[in-house]
Amino acid sequence: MQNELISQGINLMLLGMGVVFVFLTLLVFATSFMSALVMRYFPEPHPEPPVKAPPISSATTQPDARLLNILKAAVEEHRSKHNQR
Amino acid sequence: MQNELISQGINLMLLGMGVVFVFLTLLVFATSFMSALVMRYFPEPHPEPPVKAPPISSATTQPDARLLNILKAAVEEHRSKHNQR
Amino acid sequence: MQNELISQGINLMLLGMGVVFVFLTLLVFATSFMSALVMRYFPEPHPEPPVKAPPISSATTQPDARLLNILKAAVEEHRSKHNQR
Amino acid sequence: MLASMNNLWLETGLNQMAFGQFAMILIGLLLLFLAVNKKFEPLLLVPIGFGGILANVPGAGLAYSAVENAVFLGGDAVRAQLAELLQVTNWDSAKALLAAYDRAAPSVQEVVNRLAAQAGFSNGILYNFYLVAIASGAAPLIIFMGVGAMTDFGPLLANPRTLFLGAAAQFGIFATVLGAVGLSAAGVMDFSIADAAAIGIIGGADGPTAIYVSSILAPDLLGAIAVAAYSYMALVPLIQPPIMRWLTTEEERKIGMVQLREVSRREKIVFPLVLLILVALVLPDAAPLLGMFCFGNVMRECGVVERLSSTAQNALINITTIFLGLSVGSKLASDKFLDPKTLGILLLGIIAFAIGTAMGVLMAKLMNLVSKQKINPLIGSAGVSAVPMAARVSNKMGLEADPHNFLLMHAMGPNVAGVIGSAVAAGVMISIVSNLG
Amino acid sequence: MLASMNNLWLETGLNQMAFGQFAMILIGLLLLFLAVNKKFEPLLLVPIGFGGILANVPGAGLAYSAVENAVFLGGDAVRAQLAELLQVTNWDSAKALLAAYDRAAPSVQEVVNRLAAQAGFSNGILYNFYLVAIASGAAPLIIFMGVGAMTDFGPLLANPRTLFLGAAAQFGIFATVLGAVGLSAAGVMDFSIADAAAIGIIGGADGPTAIYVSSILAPDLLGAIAVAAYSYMALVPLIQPPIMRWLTTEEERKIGMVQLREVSRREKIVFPLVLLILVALVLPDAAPLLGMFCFGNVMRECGVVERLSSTAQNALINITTIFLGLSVGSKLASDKFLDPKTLGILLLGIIAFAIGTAMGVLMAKLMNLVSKQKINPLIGSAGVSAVPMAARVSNKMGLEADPHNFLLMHAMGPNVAGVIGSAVAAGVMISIVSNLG
Amino acid sequence: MLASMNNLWLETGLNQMAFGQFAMILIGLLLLFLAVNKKFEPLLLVPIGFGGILANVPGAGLAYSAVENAVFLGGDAVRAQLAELLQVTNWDSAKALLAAYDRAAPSVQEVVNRLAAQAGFSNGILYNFYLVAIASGAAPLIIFMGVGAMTDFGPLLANPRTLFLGAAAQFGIFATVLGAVGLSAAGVMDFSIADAAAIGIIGGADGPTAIYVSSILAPDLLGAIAVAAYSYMALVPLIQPPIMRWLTTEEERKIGMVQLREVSRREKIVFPLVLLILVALVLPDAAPLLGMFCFGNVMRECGVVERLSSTAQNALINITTIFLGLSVGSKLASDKFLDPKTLGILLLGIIAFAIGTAMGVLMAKLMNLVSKQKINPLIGSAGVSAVPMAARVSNKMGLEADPHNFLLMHAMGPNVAGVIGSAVAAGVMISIVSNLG
Ligand code: NA
Ligand code: NA
Ligand code: NA
Repeated sequence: MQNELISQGINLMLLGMGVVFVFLTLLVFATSFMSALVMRYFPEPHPEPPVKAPPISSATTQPDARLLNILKAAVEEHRSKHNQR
Repeated sequence: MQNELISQGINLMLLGMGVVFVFLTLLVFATSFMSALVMRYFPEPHPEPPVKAPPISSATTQPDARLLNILKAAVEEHRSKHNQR
Repeated sequence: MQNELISQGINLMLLGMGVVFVFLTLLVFATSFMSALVMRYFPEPHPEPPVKAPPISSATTQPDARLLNILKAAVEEHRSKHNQR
Repeated sequence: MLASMNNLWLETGLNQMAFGQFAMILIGLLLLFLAVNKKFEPLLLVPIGFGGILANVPGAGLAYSAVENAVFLGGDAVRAQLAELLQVTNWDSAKALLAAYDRAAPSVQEVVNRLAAQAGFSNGILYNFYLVAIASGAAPLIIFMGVGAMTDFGPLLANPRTLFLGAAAQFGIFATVLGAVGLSAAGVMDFSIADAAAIGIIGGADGPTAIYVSSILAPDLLGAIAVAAYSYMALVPLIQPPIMRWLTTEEERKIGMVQLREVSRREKIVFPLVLLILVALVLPDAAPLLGMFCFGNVMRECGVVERLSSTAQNALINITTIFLGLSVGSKLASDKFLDPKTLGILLLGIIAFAIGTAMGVLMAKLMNLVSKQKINPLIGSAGVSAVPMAARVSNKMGLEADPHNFLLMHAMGPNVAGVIGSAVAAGVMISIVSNLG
Repeated sequence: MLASMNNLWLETGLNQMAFGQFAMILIGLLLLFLAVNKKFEPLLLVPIGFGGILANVPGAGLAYSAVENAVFLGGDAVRAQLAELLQVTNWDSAKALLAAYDRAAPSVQEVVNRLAAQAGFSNGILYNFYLVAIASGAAPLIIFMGVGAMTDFGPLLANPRTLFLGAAAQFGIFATVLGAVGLSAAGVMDFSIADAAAIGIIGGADGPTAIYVSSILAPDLLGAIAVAAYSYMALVPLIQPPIMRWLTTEEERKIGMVQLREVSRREKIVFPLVLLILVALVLPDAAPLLGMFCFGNVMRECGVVERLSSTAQNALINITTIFLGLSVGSKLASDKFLDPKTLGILLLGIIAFAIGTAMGVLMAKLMNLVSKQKINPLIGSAGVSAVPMAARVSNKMGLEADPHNFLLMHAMGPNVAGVIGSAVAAGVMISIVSNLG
Repeated sequence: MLASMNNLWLETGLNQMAFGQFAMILIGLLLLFLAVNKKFEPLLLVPIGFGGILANVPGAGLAYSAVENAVFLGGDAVRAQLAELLQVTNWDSAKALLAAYDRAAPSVQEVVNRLAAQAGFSNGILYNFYLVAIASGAAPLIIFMGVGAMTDFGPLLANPRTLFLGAAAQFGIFATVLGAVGLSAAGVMDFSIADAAAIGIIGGADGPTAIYVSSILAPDLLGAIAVAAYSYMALVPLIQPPIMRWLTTEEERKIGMVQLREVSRREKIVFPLVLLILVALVLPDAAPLLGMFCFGNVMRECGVVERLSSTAQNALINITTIFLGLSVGSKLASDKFLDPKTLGILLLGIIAFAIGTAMGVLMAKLMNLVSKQKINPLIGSAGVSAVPMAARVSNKMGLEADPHNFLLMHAMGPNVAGVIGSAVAAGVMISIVSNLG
């Protein structure tokens, strides 16, 4: 009985780690293949900037301009959240 | 059997469109009557403005004043949301 | 039967009010004891201000400074809400 | 085609509308009017009123179970089958059929349910909401959790003696219980002891507690009790001032109270735990209500689960309120509500409020007799709970007597103490009554 | 160890994947593509498409009940036991076992359920979602409440005659019913009258109504009907313009409409109550849908339950949409969807949209014949609902004909009238069909 | 009256409180202390700790079913009836009665349930929460959906090789399984293979996965397993650094990594679909967890269902967390938790974390042997998941070795790979163990 339990445990370990590695290996290949495919055949028209950076034109003269841009965005988001259907 | 199905379908169509028209016709009359009643006997004391327009007093001299008013409203709403019981 | 109902009602009243008073009296003592304990042995290192008051340094020269501080806090809270895990 | 038209006509509400349902729809509209135009606890009374209207749409059966719908709306064939299964001879009587169903063995009930389903009947949506929100006990407790997350125990901790005011005000509850059994004994009404206890809890001036208790002790009266509780809570600014004026002198109303000390965050975190442990030691039957209340308060004060606290105070309590209100409305069926008992409940409810208010004020005066740190007796009335309305009434009357006498924060102590007090009273009553039953 | 590996291999999807499941996964991906890249009603089609993929993961049984999972995935021993309990001889056939289970007495069903649980099978998570969200009727009604809380009846109240446009456009529903029974009578398809009614409702161009009706009348077709309804709603800008152009002259399209009067808040509060009472009097079977819709609208307009209205429009409708979508997706099982019926549904659905559009336009022209206050017939097409897409289409075509002809607000009237109209039609159909059955 | 007082006294917690419940309340307070003062995963440990206290309020029965409450709290008469129904002779033993109930036929169970209800016993509220949230499987999956909606796979997509680190770290899971069966074989503990698998999953360092797996494989151990998982996740900054330092040289810790390439939005949308399809093909038992995870991630990345994604990340996950935490707490009943097994679980859990950490680091070193693009082995430890704590630990140790060596984004790759890895491991274990059972 106890031997069976141990052998079940070993089974579970070998099989489990095996499946985890096989699965993640497959995923590595699938992901790399997918990325290659997307980058070659479906490149994004214009790679969007990481964060919506506010235009920092006259930032030096008006120190609050950037902040106000951020706030404007926050308020707009706030409103759009209340208007959306 | 198939004839019965077709006659059921025709039944459903005639009765259905009939009820839809009768119901919406009743609703037209009920709505018009209700509107007339409300407008005559329960007119609103002061018709509220469509949107809470911020006071645009010195809007030309301080271009950010309106924005700040909007922001103030947003912040207040934000606060009230956190305080309300 | 009706007498039993009345005696049940009286029972319920006496016992109920009794338990309410005993319980809340215990709570008065427990609370006072707890407060004394906390105030003596676990005083707060720096009693936090009741509301996050923005620094009001140059408030007179720049009338919008305080508002902007509040707004800054609101925007930051807004952002943190969207970033937190 | 003609048969179909006839069926459709038989199904229209006009044909089926009994007088009772018509009256209940009017009552539902009245509740909406009070909520919208008079600002009577609109967050609850709008859903309750609307649920009451929906529950009384004739022939829709939104508030009934599948079996009830089969009994009320089923044709002769369906009812005959049901009668046979339930071994009832006079299958004309819906009442007899439902009574037989209630008495039947589980296996028979299951077959009846299956028959109702096969005949195309299902639970009305309000009935489903009631099962999930109230019969399970979940909705009142979740709302209590949200209320806990909205409650600041600071004023109470700064002056724990105000807990006595919250205790005294609960006398309204128990005096009303006595009133209800008195009416029964006098033969005027027919309230059981469980009914009486559930009616008394109206005096607790706390909606979720009243719904929780009556869902356990007297589900049939739940609609009337909830409507009475919320209506009188909205009427607190009318009910309380005359009583407060009558029981206090001008001098007493002018008593100024010392500024409350600042309470540390640590005390605020530990207090709900102390309360919870006391409940665990002394009164386990109050554990569901006060446990969830303390849980909400811990989430509020501990400062590390802001997300959860904010959700408990907003999305979660709002969602629960919508379904709780509709579910309470589903109990405004005409055969339950249009009953002399409802009048008795409304009458007893307002007495409960009045007695609770009076006892709170009198307790404050009693405390002034034995203690040298004076309490303005106007804050005693806040002990009925009805947060924050009752505290505002105290404050308003204080300002009337002396324009510099701000009592709001002082009244918040007995106000939240009243919430604890009525939850304790609820626990006692559930415990005692279920042992009697 | 080898046995375990073999078991694991037998369990992999590759081994179990039937062609149908593979095809359904592709269809799920197609729906996701349409939702994400073509903006086809993404709020619904993303969850539906994803749910469809999950439902077809071979061997996972996410969309099946515990008993179905035991039948499909159980070993020989389990199936033999089930066959014995259900007195089925050919226990190889999953279909025969499930049919026998459906016919079995409640007590036998319970034992079978217990056996399935003991053998380690449980309800798939999508099946549980379906039970709670759709089988109970809750999710479509909660979404309808949220839509009510988002709907402004102002334009409709300013010009109530546009309700006729909303009525006319429902002809698409009933013509499609006739088409469906015609296909059946011709032997091309095999739709029952309940199936036909559920398919017709696609022409209502209203997602929650379509899901609600088909969950009652034709649960097996729910997946296809919901997909068709939402897809065609997304295609409204392609489907409607040619029909509108074909049925109107350039002059008609240029008709300018008078500025709508301002509607008071009181009218807006009272209107949903008027609608509700009319439903209660005339058509109780429409009470669930229109009742919840009116409830949402009362919360929106009454101004005293802003918290609840906001939650109904945001957190609550979003949460419900997620689970509704996944639940609809759970009905995209290959054996249900990959059926000639689905082709019939898709075909009939687009016909329903076309007829509804045409009838709306024609009704506007008819009204112009008898009334002196002219209506631009382009707003008639908005009567199919598909809020707000159809109204935008009317506006766009109005601007094409005359750059100063803004029809958007005028088209919002028939647009929301179409929502009411199709809910009424749903009520009629449920009422008639359940009396036939 | 005296009888009532006596009853009330018999009902007080003081009279009923067994030592175990007292100890569990202290443990609940300890969890709250750790959560609030030490910031130990407060979002989960506050509700779990509080739920644990509520579950152990003596005489309240919040965590028990109606039948359990009847057995534990019922008077002699009730217990005698139960014993007769269940054909148990020694009805003094609550354990014997409940064991007999579990063995009984469904029809007998139903009668027992009915009897309990008639005697006034009902499901405790925490028991109801457990049924809905965990027994149905819903809450961990909904949380996983929310986590998916919060996860950015960008760093992983920029460097897919880090998936190997996430794979290696799962060795902690399986080594612990072996440890658990070893303890059993040695006679120290008494864990079944299912228990061992559930304990091992602690090493996955992922709360919802651990709760999901143990609710299926070892519901009795769920409380201890969840507490261990969340506690050790909070202790990651203490557990991991010594192991990482021991297994790496100063030079290795200084290895700089190349800036990650930017990943397009399209890749991010397609990746969860690729993952889902791989799951469908290879490992259907991981479909519930990874399916919901991918669904959340698709909602996040697709950009057209911002509403749903935001709700999944906020209101929905917060609501679910509250009820999941309370439900886990309901499993902290003294008779389950105060068991030597809990010590074993706590011991094995920390070993699992340590082994997982070590294997992640060693795998990184192995990859450096065979590949010319070097990896800093400090990011290997992030493969255990514990998002984002483990990645922050990697970053901090990188900065200690070289103040310009920012590893955070590099460590996010193995970090989210660990989430996938442990969900895969969970699927494998559920699949294998249910085939053994
Ligand atoms: Na109270
Ligand atoms: Na429509
Ligand atoms: Na992991």
